[in-house]
Amino acid sequence: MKKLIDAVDDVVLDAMRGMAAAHPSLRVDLEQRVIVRSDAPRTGKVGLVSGGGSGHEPLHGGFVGYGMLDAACPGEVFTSPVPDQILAATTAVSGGAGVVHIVKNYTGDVLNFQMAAELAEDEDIEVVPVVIDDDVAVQDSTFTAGRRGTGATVFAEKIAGALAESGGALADVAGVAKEVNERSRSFGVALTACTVPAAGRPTFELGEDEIELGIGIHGEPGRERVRLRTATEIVDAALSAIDEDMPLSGSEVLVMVNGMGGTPLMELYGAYAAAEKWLAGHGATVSRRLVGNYVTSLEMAGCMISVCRLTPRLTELWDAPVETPGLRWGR
Amino acid sequence: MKKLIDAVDDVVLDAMRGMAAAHPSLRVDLEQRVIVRSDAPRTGKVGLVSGGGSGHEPLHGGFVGYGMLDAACPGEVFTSPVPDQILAATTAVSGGAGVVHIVKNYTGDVLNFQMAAELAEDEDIEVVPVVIDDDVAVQDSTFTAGRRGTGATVFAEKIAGALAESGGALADVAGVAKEVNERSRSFGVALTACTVPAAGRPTFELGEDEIELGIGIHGEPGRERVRLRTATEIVDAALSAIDEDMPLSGSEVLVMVNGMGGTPLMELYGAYAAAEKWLAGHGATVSRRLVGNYVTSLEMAGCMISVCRLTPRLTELWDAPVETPGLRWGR
Amino acid sequence: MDTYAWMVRFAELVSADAERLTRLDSAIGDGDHGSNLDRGMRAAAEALSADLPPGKVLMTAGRTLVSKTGGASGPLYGTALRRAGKALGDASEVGAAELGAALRAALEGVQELGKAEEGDKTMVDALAPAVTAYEAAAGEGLATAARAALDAAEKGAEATVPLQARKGRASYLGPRSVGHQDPGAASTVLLFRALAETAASS
Amino acid sequence: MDTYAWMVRFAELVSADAERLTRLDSAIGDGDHGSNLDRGMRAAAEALSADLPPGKVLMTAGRTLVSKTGGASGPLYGTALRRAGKALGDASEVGAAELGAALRAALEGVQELGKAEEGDKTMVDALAPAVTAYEAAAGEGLATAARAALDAAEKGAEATVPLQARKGRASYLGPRSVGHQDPGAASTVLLFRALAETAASS
Ligand SMILES: Nc1ncnc2c1ncn2[C@@H]1O[C@H](COP(=O)(O)OP(=O)(O)O)[C@@H](O)[C@H]1O
Ligand SMILES: Nc1ncnc2c1ncn2[C@@H]1O[C@H](COP(=O)(O)OP(=O)(O)O)[C@@H](O)[C@H]1O
Ligand SMILES: [Mg+2]
Ligand SMILES: [Mg+2]
Ligand SMILES: [Mg+2]
Ligand SMILES: [Mg+2]
Repeated sequence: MKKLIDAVDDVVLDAMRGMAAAHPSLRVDLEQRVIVRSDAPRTGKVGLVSGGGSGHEPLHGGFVGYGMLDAACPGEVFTSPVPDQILAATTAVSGGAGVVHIVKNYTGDVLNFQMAAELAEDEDIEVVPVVIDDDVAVQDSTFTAGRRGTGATVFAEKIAGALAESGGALADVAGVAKEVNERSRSFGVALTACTVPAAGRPTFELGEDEIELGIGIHGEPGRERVRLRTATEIVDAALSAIDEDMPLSGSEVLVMVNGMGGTPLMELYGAYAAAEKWLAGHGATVSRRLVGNYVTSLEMAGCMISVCRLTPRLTELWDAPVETPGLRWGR
Repeated sequence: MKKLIDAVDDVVLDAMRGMAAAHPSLRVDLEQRVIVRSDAPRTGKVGLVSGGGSGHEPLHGGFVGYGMLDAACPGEVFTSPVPDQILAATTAVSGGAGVVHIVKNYTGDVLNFQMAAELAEDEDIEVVPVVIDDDVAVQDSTFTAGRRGTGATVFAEKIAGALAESGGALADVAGVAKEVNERSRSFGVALTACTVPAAGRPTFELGEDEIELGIGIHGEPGRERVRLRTATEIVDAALSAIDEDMPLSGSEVLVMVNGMGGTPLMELYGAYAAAEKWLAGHGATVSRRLVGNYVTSLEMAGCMISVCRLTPRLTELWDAPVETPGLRWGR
Repeated sequence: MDTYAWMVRFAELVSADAERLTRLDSAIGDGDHGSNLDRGMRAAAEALSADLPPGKVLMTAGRTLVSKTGGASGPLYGTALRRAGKALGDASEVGAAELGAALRAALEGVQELGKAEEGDKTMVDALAPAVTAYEAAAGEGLATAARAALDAAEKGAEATVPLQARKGRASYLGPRSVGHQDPGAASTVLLFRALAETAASS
Repeated sequence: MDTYAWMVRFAELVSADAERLTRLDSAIGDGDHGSNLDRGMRAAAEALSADLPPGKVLMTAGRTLVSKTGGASGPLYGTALRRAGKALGDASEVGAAELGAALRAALEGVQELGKAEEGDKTMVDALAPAVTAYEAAAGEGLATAARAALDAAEKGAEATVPLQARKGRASYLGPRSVGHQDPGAASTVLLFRALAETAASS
């Protein structure tokens, strides 16, 4: 295993130290393991908290700031944060108007956020959790854990963050996050695996001409292993899966072609060109887009495509100013 | 070779197609292979043009926009652009006040930009080239090609772009770019090699416990192959080399911990923490910083550290608003 | 029953087997189960002291697991041990019957929180048969019952191999989760191995 | 001398050897010399036609190389061929002496632009001895002189192996550039192989 790290056990803390040094506008608490906006808590503002395993940077810590998250709590690599952390973040951003938790749908995340919400309620903080489950690669059923939360998390954090920033009420902020989740779908593809520092070896082995279709964001294998194919074919597989689940024809959409961490930006732009072409050919209009590394799986090569069917209100909230280390415009 | 591409020969053009689709605010000319600000040419504004091989994204195309470059010309992967391209970019942004070429010091880049400048002068456009050569890993001598241009290119493009945006004259814009270059140094380290699509195999082979010190940005091997070491030791090697060449003690500095493309952001933040600690311990004050992938070598793992000794004027120009796909603040 | 010795031994076994647990989790999960539980149980072992009452030991271990582990296993194991500790109450001595009730409470806690049934390919597939086997043998004394529980946990964990996961991260793999042992079931075997060893030596 | 046949043959040889040239460039450069020159010479061959005057053929090839190749080799090879073409002027026939002057002009163009001396581990190390050998044998006719030039180019290219690069990308490697053949010198051998073959068959 070759990593730019000091000690396997310190990677998360060292990264937080770097975040603290690089972004004086954030309050990084190494003890509690939370990253908080320096102006939090703001009286009367609904707090927006997210968190999850580390290794997905810039998600979530890189999305803390004006117009997006109020706090993030990074767990160990690919491991959900613990309730204490989530509670600390919740308390730190509580301005009396309640706090929304954006939770990606993984058993660990859901259980830890649930425990934290109970603890927060003991301190009279009203918490509304919003669970993101946008990954169409997972066959959903009432007997399973359901779909994973992946790329749409960025959409939900940005859009709910904008509403919270503009004074939205607790139910509305949670509501718009849910609406984004319901209108969004994602599908990911891996060209290589990645190595969790503590594990020391890749989570799976892929041959020189094999790729994994339908991966999540935790370095886990996907639904299907297939032969290496072209970017256009990969994009077609992803968008077809999304379109089958949520027909896109006739919609105005926000599209993200997200790098998993190890794929050059040049290739992501090539994939984006293929995606825009596919969407135009299937009757959808792309009106907003993101191309780059936003929700990563350490150094995994590959990409994830996320699509959100916009409404005029969602577009307006997407366009609202945001100023975070990972996403910035309009200010 | 596993890449998210269609055909090896089309990677640059496909990426440009994606840039065009993703950034409506840019004018992307696939025929001439140039990426131009949509408001160019602006009468009376000094034009700022850069370019070089592709595979370094977001450099340079991602730095076209308000407050930075007016145009970029991407060559084939790791291959400098041709004079026709550079001429087209120069003509497209010429507003009568002259054009500055930011050229990274590689024989190919220097020769092609030189030829383009001659052609531009035939069309009565005054061109001043500024050659960036910040890489301390290369032993300089008058008998050699000199040092490579690497990370400081971002600094020069941002700062000269700010001056050009605010109405600076040709000599001043070129002058401040030269000043930035003189006050900047870089040193890069590779944990893995990268694969040029047309070559189909990595440019060098590294063992599981080997790294290359003193690399450039073209996937070439470095000055020295050593055993894998910790992030703190790698940062120490880089900053010591920089400090030896340009003493940092007592300076206010701008620091970039730049990912080569395949290293997770989490690790870059860890390295940044080590860098800030090193600098504080050696009497330098970090007043501005960038952490992320800005000058990449395809999917190479590793990082490059760049340091610029700031002056109040350079700091002011660095802070000036910029709005490009790759760098954005203050607007 | 010395619950302190049980927890310390469990921490040791997890530590020794962390790599194997992580490897199991790499195959159908995200490759962190060993390091998760190891981190949690190290912290728990440190937080414990031999002079705590038996129930308090389990409750403290459980609370520490919740606070330090993360992932799915943190809340699940944490809840299991907290519920078990709660069931033991303030008693200073724990016999075979009391421990049986505590184990049953642990199982209920896990199922309440995680909603997994037997056959979903989770730790419940080791925990549930272990608790049942323990209860059936409880009349023969603690050591025998613990031994029976371990055997059942082992069989239960082994039986997860051909199953398709319906809960937890492995469920995302659908049919590809078949053919691998569930890591949480494997670590549950260690919980009962620690119990059997502790019971045998006391 | 049929400069059209020469250029077409050069393009063929580069195409056939592109992978080797790129591999040489991977060792001490950036792994693109073969694809660069192949891209440039394909375009040049397409831009040419057999009915152009010999000087015009080389000038067109040179201009196309400059426009299509990029990298260091584009301007350098491009300038070499343009200068050679210019030296031939409008002549419709090219003899051994005229070609000698053209080759000399090519070398001067490369050195003017690239500032490399012999021994710097560049294409000049193949080009310079080739031109000198050609001139020395020019009295014996085109075929013989071209053959001598090829031999000298091959020796020159071979002799770059032990050198430390002082120009171009390989110079960044310092002492690590020793022990590898310069890719530009290797492609220069192909230029003279094409010349020798063309001269021999006419
Ligand atoms: N809903 C659930 N009920 C019971 N056990 C579960 C459930 N979900 C997951 N598990 C157990 O948790 C184990 C994984 O733990 P761990 O790897 O530490 O957490 P994570 O899945 O968050 O990475 C699984 O092997 C399984 O036994
Ligand atoms: N200054 C120079 N003078 C002469 N030849 C040079 C010079 N610099 C580089 N070269 C030649 O160019 C070759 C490399 O060409 P190529 O790989 O196509 O371009 P680049 O170095 O830009 O990638 C070298 O092998 C060398 O022979
Ligand atoms: Mg996990
Ligand atoms: Mg090159
Ligand atoms: Mg796991
Ligand atoms: Mg080259």
